[in-house]
Amino acid sequence: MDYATLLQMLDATLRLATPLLLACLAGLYSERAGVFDIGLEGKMLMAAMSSAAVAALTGSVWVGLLAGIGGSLLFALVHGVASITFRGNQLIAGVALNFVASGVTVLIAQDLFQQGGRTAALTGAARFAQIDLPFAESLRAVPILGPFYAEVLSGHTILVYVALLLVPLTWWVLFRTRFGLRLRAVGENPASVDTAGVSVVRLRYTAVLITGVLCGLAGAYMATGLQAGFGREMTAGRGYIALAALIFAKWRPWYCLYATLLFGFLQALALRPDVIERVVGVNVPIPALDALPYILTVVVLAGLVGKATPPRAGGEAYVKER
Amino acid sequence: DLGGKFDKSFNEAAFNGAKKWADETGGTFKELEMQSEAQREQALRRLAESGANPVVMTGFAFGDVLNQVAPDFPDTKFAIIDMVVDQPNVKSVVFTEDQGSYLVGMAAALASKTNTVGFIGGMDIPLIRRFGCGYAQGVKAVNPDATVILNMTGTTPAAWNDPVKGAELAKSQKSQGADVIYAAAGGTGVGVLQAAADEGILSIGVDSNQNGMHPGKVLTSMVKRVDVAVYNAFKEGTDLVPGINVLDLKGEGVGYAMDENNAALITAEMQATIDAAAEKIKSGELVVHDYMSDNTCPAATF
Amino acid sequence: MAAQAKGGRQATAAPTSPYAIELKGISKAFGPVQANKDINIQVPRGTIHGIIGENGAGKSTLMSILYGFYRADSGQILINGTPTAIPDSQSAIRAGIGMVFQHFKLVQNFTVLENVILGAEDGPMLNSSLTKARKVLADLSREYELDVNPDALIEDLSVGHQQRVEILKALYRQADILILDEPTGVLTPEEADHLFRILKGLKDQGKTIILITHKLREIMEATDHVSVMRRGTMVATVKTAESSPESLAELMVGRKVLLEVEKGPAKVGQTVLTVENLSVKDEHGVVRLKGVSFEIKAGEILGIAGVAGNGQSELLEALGGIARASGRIALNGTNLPLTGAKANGQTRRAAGISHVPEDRQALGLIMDFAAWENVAFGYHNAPEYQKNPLIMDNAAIWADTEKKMATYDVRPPIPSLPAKSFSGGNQQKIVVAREMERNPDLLLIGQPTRGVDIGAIEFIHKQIIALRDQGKAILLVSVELDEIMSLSDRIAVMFDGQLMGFRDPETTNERELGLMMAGMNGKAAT
Amino acid sequence: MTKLPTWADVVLVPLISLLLAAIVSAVVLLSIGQSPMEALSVMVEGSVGSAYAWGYTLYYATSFIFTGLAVTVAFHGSLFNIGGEGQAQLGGLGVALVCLALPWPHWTLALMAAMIGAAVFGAAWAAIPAWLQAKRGSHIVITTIMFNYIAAALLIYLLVNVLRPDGQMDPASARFPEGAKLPQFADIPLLQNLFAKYGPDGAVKLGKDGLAVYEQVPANVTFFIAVAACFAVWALMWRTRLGYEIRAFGKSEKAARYAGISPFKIIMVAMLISGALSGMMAINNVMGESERLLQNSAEGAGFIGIAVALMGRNHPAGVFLAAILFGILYQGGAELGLWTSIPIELRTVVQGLVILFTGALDQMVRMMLGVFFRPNRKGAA
Ligand SMILES: Nc1ncnc2c1ncn2[C@@H]1O[C@H](COP(=O)(O)OP(=O)(O)OP(=O)(O)O)[C@@H](O)[C@H]1O
Ligand SMILES: Nc1ncnc2c1ncn2[C@@H]1O[C@H](COP(=O)(O)OP(=O)(O)OP(=O)(O)O)[C@@H](O)[C@H]1O
Ligand SMILES: [Mg+2]
Ligand SMILES: [Mg+2]
Repeated sequence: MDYATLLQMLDATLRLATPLLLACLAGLYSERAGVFDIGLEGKMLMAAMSSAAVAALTGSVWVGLLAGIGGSLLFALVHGVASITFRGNQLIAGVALNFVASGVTVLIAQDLFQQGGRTAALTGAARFAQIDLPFAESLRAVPILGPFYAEVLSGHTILVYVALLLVPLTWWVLFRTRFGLRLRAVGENPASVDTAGVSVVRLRYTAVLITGVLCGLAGAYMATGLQAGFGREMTAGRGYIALAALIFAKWRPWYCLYATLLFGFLQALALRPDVIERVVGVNVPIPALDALPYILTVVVLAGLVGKATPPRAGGEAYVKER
Repeated sequence: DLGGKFDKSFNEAAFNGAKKWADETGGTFKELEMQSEAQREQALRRLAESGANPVVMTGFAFGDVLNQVAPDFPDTKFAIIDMVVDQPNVKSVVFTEDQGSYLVGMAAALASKTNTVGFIGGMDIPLIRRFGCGYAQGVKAVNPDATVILNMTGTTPAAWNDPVKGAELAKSQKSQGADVIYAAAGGTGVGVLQAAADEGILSIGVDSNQNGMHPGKVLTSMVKRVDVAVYNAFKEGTDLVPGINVLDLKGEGVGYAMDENNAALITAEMQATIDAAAEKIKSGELVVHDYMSDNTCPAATF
Repeated sequence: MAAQAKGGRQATAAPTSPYAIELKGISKAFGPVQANKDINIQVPRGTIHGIIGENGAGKSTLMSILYGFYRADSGQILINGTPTAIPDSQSAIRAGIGMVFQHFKLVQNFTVLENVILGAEDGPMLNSSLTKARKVLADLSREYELDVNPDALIEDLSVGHQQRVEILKALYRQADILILDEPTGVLTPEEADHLFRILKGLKDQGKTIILITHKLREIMEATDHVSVMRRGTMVATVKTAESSPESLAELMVGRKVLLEVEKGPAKVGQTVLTVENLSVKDEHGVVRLKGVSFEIKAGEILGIAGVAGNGQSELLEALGGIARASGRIALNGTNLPLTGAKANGQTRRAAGISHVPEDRQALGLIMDFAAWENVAFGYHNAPEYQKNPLIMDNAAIWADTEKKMATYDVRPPIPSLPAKSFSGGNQQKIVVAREMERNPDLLLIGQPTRGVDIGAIEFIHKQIIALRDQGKAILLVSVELDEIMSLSDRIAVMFDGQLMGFRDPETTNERELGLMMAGMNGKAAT
Repeated sequence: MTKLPTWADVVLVPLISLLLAAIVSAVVLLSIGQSPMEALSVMVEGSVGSAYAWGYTLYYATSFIFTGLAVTVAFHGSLFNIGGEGQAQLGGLGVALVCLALPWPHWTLALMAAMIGAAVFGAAWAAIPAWLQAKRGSHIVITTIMFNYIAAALLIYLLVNVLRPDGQMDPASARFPEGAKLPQFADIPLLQNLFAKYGPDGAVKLGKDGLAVYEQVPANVTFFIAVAACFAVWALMWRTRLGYEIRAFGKSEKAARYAGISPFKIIMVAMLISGALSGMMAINNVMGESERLLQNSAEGAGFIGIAVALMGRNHPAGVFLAAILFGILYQGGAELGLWTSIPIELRTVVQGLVILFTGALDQMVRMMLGVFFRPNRKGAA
């Protein structure tokens, strides 16, 4: 594989990893606070639809972005009500919301645009434009790093850079702030937080809503950055891959970045069977590449590469009085 | 087909044909969209049950199901596009996509500055290879040294509706030097055309005239008159003649699209070259190899 | 003191009342269970106040209400004479109350420091809080002998140290009133002594301490006043100096306690159980049972005494086939498997071992199953419960349940009632009936009368003796020394996973056993 | 919180949940400018309004019974098997391999063999997550989700590269031989009379061969197998030692250990039975209906099984009723898609809402109902 091809694939990796990364960080907040969320997919889908629809109607991608976050937040709120306030089964709530999202996005898009469940194609200011990083062109001449900077790092939409910045930010929030300390504690032992005089319910809602915002970014990126509009089921299981990445990352922010980059790279690789054939020398079936993130996750879950211990109080509602 | 009615391409063309008929005759038609493979039979039966006649379906995937259903409704006429179904009450409409693709291939080669052009197919099936093969022949006819990069989106019907992958494939082809990309991929093509426009290279649409999707950035479109086929089927109504109906260049079943959106892209000189070839094909002087005739292609390897 | 809790507390400047805490008419129900009924109590400032009562009497509930963990259905709380609403723990902390729960509320994978500052951080950033807490912690540990490594993870600490962290948490929040819920239940005698020294020091600093415990000895030694609870009500508050263990026990249970068991001399037969060098590791790889050897003969009760958590549970589990073990166990001369698929409760039962587990709710019963289903629990493969090789004979189980309920006076005698709807004592009767009626060669019985009322205690004790007199071997594990002394034919004391020695109940005394339970060789002391 | 009487918990809670789901769906419909009443009437008419409609409804219900039972069995062992979808797809593979292996002389033989094939393949696909849970403590919810995706990828590969006959374009296996064709309702004597077609004159329509013509509906003999499976699961769970052990383990793993019940065995067996039941669903759709293996053949029935089990309160009788209900919903939804401008996705929304209200907001429903069942304490206070 020549360097140009590699760069192109890394470029694609970054693009494809971004929605995974945003969703993965989203799941990180919720699960670190003890609320398991297999509804990332549904929230992303909801955000993709609302952002694309509103961007198409208003012509402004920023209004669309807000709408996408709003749509995702709505679902996050329902998840919170079900699993925090009413102490329902968090997993079932997630499954249910994925169903609802899958259907309701098409219903709304069809009602608004009459295009078979798509939104109108976005153009101009209704889409996120690619940002060229400073000196991208002039630095291109620098050997190795220049093209890398210009091809891979430069030329993405703003949300890609936001996602990347969110990694250190999340790390800092979780491990360097009071909020992070409490958030991690509530996912490990909510009673410790409660007896320390901090509201478990409020903390968990905050975490779930942050999840909503980040899923909103992920969905909006899908529809207004990566693509130019919403199409039915357009997230195509990315919420589940993000979940897999979260486990792969053992619920740690920097590892989330690495895991999603790996999975993004696998997705990019699945687009280029020719490259694989050239490098490996055998024809690897595409479905095998598609399945690889899931297989890797199972391997991690099996404890074959270090044990992934989820937050101890995860998946359970906090019940004081039986 | 699964790409969805508003794929701006294949299915939309079919819908437009039906609509034209309805507008002209005041007739009514029922349209059904499939959500899943397994739904086809139910939908087909329900339509025939309800007394619809004729029933027109678009896409090869109906072939197997139609083979099962058609005998149960001997009084109903069926028309299927892109597939041959041998039943006494079925009309099969097929197109010579190889010919149309040959012409746009020529256009691509004439427009390319890098001598590298791309092709992005939808689902990897012989039908789509026929597109790609015709295209490659057209390219080589103009410029025997040109490189044609061929990619398929996938192996399942999901490949008709994967704009993200379409866009990524287009970007990857661009990075390999392609500056004109032909998308024969249903809804996936939306992503291809979008990415090409974003990346500042040219694209070629398919089935419908897609020149207007990104004016000035779509070189041309390989039009396949699915609308005409549907229109005709409806117009014939219950008198639909069973058998195989081949719509070719000569019968204006396929062609390439010129309009104000791409007028600046295709010079008169280019157009003359292409038209000359078209004439030769019509007259039979030039034979474009059909991939599906022997599953080989002289100009490309899949 | 160095610590300065954020936001300050309610003014403690001019105490208008000699009482640090007054509770007036506190009631609390959990669904059908009335855990606290119209409780009144007054705790003078600067004293150690004991609270005793049987299991489920409502002690923890009352204290959790005081700490704002639960909300009372009705009643009033006065702190230093001021009526104070304590809707949540934050308010309790602000009112200067700290609590060390029966089950610690620590985050296992946090450091000591992180646990201490949790909820009492200085500001949105952690750094300054951590720096400050480190200093305060150093001061506190010097002041009160409370040293722990501030950077250690909780999961690496012993229970005793974890408890210190809980106390540090309260002190860091400048608690003036400290509640400790059964603090010594999990401690070694040495750690317990240490704890009482700390409490003494705190009291001398003017702090008020409420101490919940089951151990009358601790009450007598450490407290100034003691309150007795029974079935959700407060039956009395007395000066410790003016009471005696006997009078307190009587208040607790509601009538004269009579723990003398009538039993004849043992007619000892052949060796039934041989245990050699038995060891058990827990899931973290810690050795909890360290090479124990003993024998039990037919017609003999061997009592195992010891502070909870010294390996008794592991011994029962190893014998009952629940835990994997190494060493040798032989029943009537036949070796039993200790590892592998064959080492399970089913094969042990088949070999003739019955097991009344220490924790009936977690092990002995399926709380959601009906009583009749629980009667078959563990014996669901027994031939008399099968209609044919495929189908169980539910009618037979039902009939058997009715019979057992009658014999053991289970109330209410309704086989279809789920186990969770029976009171603790009746739950225990169901388990005891199931295991004893199997006519085993060896009965393992753990804490047979924990939380059981006097009438049922007598009944269960009689059953145990009757089984012995039928020539069965019995292994009795109990934390109640009285029970061990009155039932056993031989007593072994366990400490730190080992047997400290065997004693004859006729010739030993509580003092000697107590020393052995603390890890000292009793012989030397006598 | 007030404790509800058993009957209210078993009957009223699901009904109220259903009602809430219906109300929210109606609101969704109103907000996209559609009439809920019209939608309801189309759905009801199209799903239960005729023998023909029932022929579809029961076909879907058959699939849901299998997947619902699958979730139920695992649930009793406190295992949340979300992998029904993948297991059903693998079951389909098993059915296809069996059916294509031999020119079956008679459908009964083919059915027996296909049932084994479906069960074995479905169970095998559940076995790995089960083993990982039992031996390594890997959360079964996550592993089964992963295995759904792996199953989908595996089937695509096999259908495209292995099972697709030469010259065929769509990724599907060859058609099964004639001998593997299961009798559909219209082929079953007596039952078929319900599906007779009538000419304009009201007489039964006759075909060219002079025989009566019947409506072709996909419901087939598998329905009766599904009913038998309900009974079998009931007997298993409440009449056998294995069922007793599964339920005991599901309530308390610790206590089960005390009783000598092997957690490993129960996790494995419960998941294998669950996977086998999911796999058996393929008899209905792959062998009974499409008669060849298609991509994504399970069509979400594995997920609907979760809703069915929740609605059916994890009891086979409840699962049966809930499966019929979801059959109605599914077929009614398809009719909506066919005859109205309401997208077929409405049924996905309703499914999701039913799962949400029955499975996650059940406490809320109980609290609402609790108001009515509160003892007179309030009056006294
Ligand atoms: N969170 C709860 N939900 C429901 N019931 C509870 C709860 N906590 C306690 N109870 C019930 O309230 C009653 C009093 O319990 P509590 O824990 O206060 O007793 P206790 O005196 O501390 O007993 P122990 O000596 O065993 O610690 C018991 O019947 C118990 O089952
Ligand atoms: N969770 C529950 N559900 C239904 N009824 C219960 C529940 N818990 C307790 N009860 C009922 O409340 C009554 C009191 O229960 P509790 O456990 O407090 O009894 P107790 O006074 O401790 O009796 P014992 O001395 O036998 O242990 C019992 O008769 C029991 O039937
Ligand atoms: Mg207590
Ligand atoms: Mg009790």
